[in-house]
Amino acid sequence: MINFSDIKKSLLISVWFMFLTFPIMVIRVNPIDKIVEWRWLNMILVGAASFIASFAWKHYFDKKEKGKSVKTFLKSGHTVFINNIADKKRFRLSFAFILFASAIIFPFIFSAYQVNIITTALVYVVLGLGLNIVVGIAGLLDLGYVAFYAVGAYSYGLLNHHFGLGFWAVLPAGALIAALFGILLGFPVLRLRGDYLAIVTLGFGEIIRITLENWNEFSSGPSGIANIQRPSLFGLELSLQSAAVYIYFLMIALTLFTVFVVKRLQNSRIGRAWLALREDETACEAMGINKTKTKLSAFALGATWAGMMGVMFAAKTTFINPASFTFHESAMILSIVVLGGMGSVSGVTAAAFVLILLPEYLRAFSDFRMLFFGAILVIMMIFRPQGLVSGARRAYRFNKADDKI
Amino acid sequence: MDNLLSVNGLIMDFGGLRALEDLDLHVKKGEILALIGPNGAGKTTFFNCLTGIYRPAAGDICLTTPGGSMSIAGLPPHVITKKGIARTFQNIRLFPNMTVIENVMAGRHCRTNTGIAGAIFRGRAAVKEELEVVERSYEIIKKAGLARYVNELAKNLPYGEQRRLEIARALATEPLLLLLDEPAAGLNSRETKELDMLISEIRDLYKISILLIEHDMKLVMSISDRVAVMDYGKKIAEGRPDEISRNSTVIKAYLGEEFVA
Amino acid sequence: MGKRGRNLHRDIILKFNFDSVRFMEYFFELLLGGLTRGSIYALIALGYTMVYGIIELINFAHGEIYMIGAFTALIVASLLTIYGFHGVSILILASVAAVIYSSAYGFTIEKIAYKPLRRAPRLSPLISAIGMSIFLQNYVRLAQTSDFLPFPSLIPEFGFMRDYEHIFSSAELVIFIAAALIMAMLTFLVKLTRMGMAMRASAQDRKMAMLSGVDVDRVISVTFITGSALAAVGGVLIASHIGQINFSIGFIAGIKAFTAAVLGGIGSIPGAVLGGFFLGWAESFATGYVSSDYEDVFAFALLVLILIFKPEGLIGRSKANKV
Amino acid sequence: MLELIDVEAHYGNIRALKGVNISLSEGEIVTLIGANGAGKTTTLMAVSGIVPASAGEILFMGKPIHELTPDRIASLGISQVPEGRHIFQRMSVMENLHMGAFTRRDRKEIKRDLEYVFELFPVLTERRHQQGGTLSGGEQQMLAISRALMARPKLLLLDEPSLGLAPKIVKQIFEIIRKINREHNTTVFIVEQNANLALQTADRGYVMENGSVVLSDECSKLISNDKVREAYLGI
Repeated sequence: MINFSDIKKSLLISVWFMFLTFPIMVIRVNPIDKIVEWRWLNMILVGAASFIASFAWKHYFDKKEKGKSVKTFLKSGHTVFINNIADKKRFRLSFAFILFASAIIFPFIFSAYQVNIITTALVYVVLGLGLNIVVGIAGLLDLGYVAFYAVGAYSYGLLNHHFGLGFWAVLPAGALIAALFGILLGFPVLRLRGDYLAIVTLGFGEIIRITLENWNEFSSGPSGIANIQRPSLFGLELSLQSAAVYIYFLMIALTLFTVFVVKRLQNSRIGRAWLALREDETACEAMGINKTKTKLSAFALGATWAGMMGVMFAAKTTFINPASFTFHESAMILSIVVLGGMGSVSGVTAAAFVLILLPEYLRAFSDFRMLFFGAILVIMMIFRPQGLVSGARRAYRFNKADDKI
Repeated sequence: MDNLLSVNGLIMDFGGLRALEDLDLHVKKGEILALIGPNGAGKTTFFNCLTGIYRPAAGDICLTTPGGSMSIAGLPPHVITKKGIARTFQNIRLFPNMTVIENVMAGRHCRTNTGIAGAIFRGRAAVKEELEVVERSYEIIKKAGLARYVNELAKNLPYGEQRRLEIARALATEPLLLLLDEPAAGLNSRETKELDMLISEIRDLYKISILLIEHDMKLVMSISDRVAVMDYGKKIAEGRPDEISRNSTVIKAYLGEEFVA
Repeated sequence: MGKRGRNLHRDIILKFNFDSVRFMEYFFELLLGGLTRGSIYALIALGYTMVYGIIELINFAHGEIYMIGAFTALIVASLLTIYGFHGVSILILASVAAVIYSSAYGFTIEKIAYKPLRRAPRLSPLISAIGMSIFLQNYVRLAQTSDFLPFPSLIPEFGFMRDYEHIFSSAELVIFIAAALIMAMLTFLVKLTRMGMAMRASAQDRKMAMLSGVDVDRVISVTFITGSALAAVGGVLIASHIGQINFSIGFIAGIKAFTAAVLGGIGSIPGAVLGGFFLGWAESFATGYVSSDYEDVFAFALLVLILIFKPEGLIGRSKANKV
Repeated sequence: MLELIDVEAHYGNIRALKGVNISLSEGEIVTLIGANGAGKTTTLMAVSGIVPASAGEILFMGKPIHELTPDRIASLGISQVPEGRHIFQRMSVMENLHMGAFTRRDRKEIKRDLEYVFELFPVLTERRHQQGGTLSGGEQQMLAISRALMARPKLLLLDEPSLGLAPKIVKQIFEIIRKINREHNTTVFIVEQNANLALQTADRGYVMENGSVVLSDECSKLISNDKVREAYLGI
C-alpha cells in the first residue's frame, strides 16, 4: 500500500513543516533579558507529527474522493430502513431511560464540583441546540451568537441589580429581550448573502461586547456585575451546595425542554421552511415561502435560547463581565454545531459534552482547547462536513393500502 | 374573457441588453401552451419575470384568480406563488438533503399556516393541518409515480425522477398556472413519454393551465394546445402546433434561412 | 473702554489664535495619523481583496498571517539585536524573514484548508477559514506566549523630520512611503505582467482562464503568497510603530482590513487602497474628536452599515444573481 | 487527430455522457448537433479537461489527454470558444486577445497573429481599447473566436457560435470559420443547435441524444435525413 514515492512525499511535507514552524516553535526570545531559548525538540516533534499526519491525510482524502464516485442510492433498502427505525426506537427508549436515571442520581453521588461541570456542559448543549437552529437547520452562519448570550446574562445582572428581580421573572424576560435583539439585528442583515451575513453578525457580536466593556454607567465596564442572586426555590435561599444541585436539575429540565422544542420544530411546517431555505433560497421562494419571515424566525428563536442560557449563566456564576462573551465563545458554540452535525439534535448534544468535558477532565488538554477547536472546524469541513452524526430525516410510513401515517 | 394570464408589453433589460422586447402573451384557462425558441431567445427570462425573480422594466402581467383579476408584476416571488403561479427550474433545484415527501410538503407551506407556537404545542388545529399536509403530499407523490421513494433524500433520486419530483413539489402549492422550464431536458425517450402523460394528466386532474418551455419538438407537438415562438426577446409566432410547424418565420428562426425549401 | 477691558480683549484674541494654531496642528496630526493607519489597513486589505477576487472566499485567517509576520519579525529582530546587529540592517532582515514566512504560511493554509473545498458549498471554506484563524492564534499563543511582547522600534528617526516629529513621526513617514511603494509595485504586477493578467483573468472567469491555458491552481497559490507578503510588511511596520504585539493582534486588524476591503468594494484592488485610507481617516478623526474608547466599535459599525446598505462597496459593481 | 473512445462523464450524480465515440481527422470541419441537454457541451468540456472523463479515453494526435489539466490541454493546441462566449468583461479587447495567446511566448509571431485577427474582423480594430463587456453580442463572438485563434490552435472547438446572434452575423461568422479552416488547415469541431447552418458548413456531422451519439454521417446525407428533420421541428 505505502510505496516509495509516498514516503518521499511525506518526508518533503515534514521538512516543509519543520521549516514553516521553525521560528515560532523552535526559537523563543526574551527581548528584555536578551535570552534566546532554542527548543529543538519541538522541531523533531513537528517533523514526526507532520510525517504521520500527511499519511493519514492522504489516506482519508483518497477515501473521500473514492466515496464520491460510488453511488449510494439504495433501491431495495427501503423496507429494511423502516424496520431499522422501529428497532432503533425500542433501543432508543431504553437508552434514554438509563440516561435519565443516571442524570437524576448523579448529583447525589458526585461532588458539587462535578455537578457544576455537568451543568456547564448542559448550558453548552442548549446553546449548541439554539445555534443549531440558525446555522444547522436554517443555514445562516451566525458568528455573533454570543451577543445574545450576553444580552441574556446582562438582562438578569442588571434587572437583578437595579430592580431586584428574581431568576424566575427574568428567565422569560431575558429570553424575550434576546429574541427582540435577534429580530432587531436580524432585520437589516437578512438581505445579505451567506458570508457577508457571517461577518456582519460577527461585527454585531463585537459591538455589543465592546459597548459593554466601555459603557461604565450602564454595565460597570470591564469589572462587570457581581453578587447576582442565585435562583431561589419557592422563595427559599439555598446553600451553595444545594444551589448547585438545584441549578443542575433546572438545567436538566431546560435541556429536555429544548430538545423537545427543537425536535418538534424540526419536523414542522416552520422547520421544513428553514431546511428549504438552507438548501436553496431561490427554490424556497418559488415554493411560496417568505424568505424574510423564515430567516427572522430562525434568528429570533436561536437568540431566545441564547438569552435563556445567558440568564442561567449569570445565575450560576453570580458574576458576569464582558470577557465571558468574546468571539471565541461564539467559535466554541459553532464548533459544537459543526462537530455534532448540522441539524442533528443528538449529534450536537454529544459534541457539546465532548468539547466541554474533555478540557475539564484532561487538564493538559485545556491549554490546547482552542487550538483543538480551530483544527476541528477545518478537519470537519474537509472530511466530514455533515458532522459526526448526520441529521437523519424523519421517515414517514404509509401502509400497503397507501393510507395515512 | 377566459384568459388566466395576460402579459402585455413586457420589457426586461439587463444592463443595456434588452432581453424581452414588448412581449404579449395570453394563457387561457385549462390549456397547455408551449413556449419555444432558440437558446437565448429570452424564454427563461420571461419565466423569471412571471415568478417575481426579476422585476420587469415595463409592461403588465395580469393573473385572473377566483378572487378576481390582479396585476402581479413586481410582486415578490413567494406572494406570486401564493396567488397561484408555480414553477420548475431548467436545471433542477430541489432541496437535495430533504426527503422526497419533505420536498413536496415544503410546497404546501404557502397553503398552511401553523406558526411556531402551533409547531411546539401541537394543538388540535396544528395536528390536523400537519396530517392534511402529509396526506395531500403523499397523494401528489403517488400521482407523480414516486411513491416508492417517499423517504429517500431528493439528491439520491435518479435524474428523471428528480424532474418529476420538481413537478410534484410545484403542484403541492396548488397553482392555477404551472410553469415548466424544459421539463424533458436530459430525459430519454421513454422518460419523455411518461412525462408527456404526466403533464396531460395533471392538467385534466387539477384543472390547471400549463405553460412550458421545451426544446423537444415531439413533446411540444403532442401535448400542447397552442405554441408560442420567441426569438430575440420577441414573440414571432403563435398558433396551433400544426400551424407553427408550417410557419416559415419559425422555421427560419430555428433552422436558418436555407431550410425553408 | 478701560485698560483692563482692553487687556481682556487682547487675551481673548491671543487665546483664540493660539487655539486655532493648536486646532490646525491637531487636525493635521489626525489627518497624517489616519494616513499611516490607512496605509497599513490598505496593505492588509489588499490580501483580502485579491483572494476574494479569485476564489470568493473571505480569508478569515489573513489577519493571523499578518500576526505571524509580525511575530517572525520580532523573533528575528531580537535574535539579531542579541547577536549585535544594528539599525536598518535589522529592519531589512526582519522584514525579509517576515515576508518569507508569511508567504509560506499563506501558501500552506490555502493548500490545507481551502483547496480541498473548491467545490464545496459556500459556507464550508468560510468555516474552515475561521477554524484556521483560531488554530493559528492559539498555535502562536502556545508556542510563544500570551503576553504582550515589546517590539523594538526598527524604524530610524530622520534628522530632517525633527521639527515635525510631534505631528508626523519618521516612523509614520516610512510606513506611508513603504506602503505606497508596495502598492505601486502590486499595481504594476497586476496590470502589466503575465501573472497579473492570469490573476485578473482567473478572477473574472475562472473556466475561461483555464481554457486559455492558465494554471488556475498556481495562480491561486501566487495570489495567496502575494497577499500574505503584503500583510507581513504591514505587520512589521505597524508592530515597529506601536511597539508591542501579541497573538491576538491579527483578529482586530484582520476585521478592520476586511472592513476596508468591503468599503472599497471587495475584489477591487484600487478599492482596497481607497477603503483603507477612508477607514484610517474615519477612525483617526473619530477617536481624536469623539472618544477613543469606541475606536473598534466605530470600525465594526462602519462595516455593518456598508454591508447592509452598499454591499458592493464605494466603487464596486453589483452582481446580478443568476437563476 | 482527435479521438473520443467510449467517453463517459458525470455531473454530480447525473451521467451526462454515456460512452461517446467521435473522431476527427486533420483539416476537417466536424459538427455535433443535438437538443438541449443532450451532452454536447459536456463533450467539449471533456475534451478541454474542464469536466473530467470518468471512463474511456480521449486521444489528441495519438496521445491520451483525458488525465491532463485544462491548461496543459490548451497548451497542446486545443482552443475552445465556449457557449456564451465568456469574454473577460473587464479586460480590453487587446488584453482579451493576449489572454488567447497566454500559452505562447513568441512575441513577434503573436504580433503577426494579432494583425491577422484584426484583418479577419476589422470591427475589432476600432474597438481594441474598449472593455470586453461593452461590446455587442456579435462583436463578443468575433472576439471570442479571435481569442481562440491567438493560441494558433491545431484544433478549434466552437460551442454554439450562433447563439443569440442575428442571422446575418451568424452567416458571417460561419464564413470566417470556413476561411480559417481553409487558410490554416485548422481542424474545427462545432457544436450547434442551429443544425442546418452547421450541417452546411461542416464536412461530417454527429447527432447526439441523451449523452450518446445516435447518428453520424456526411453532412450532405444528414441534411436530408428524415430523423434529423423530425428531431428539429417535429415535421
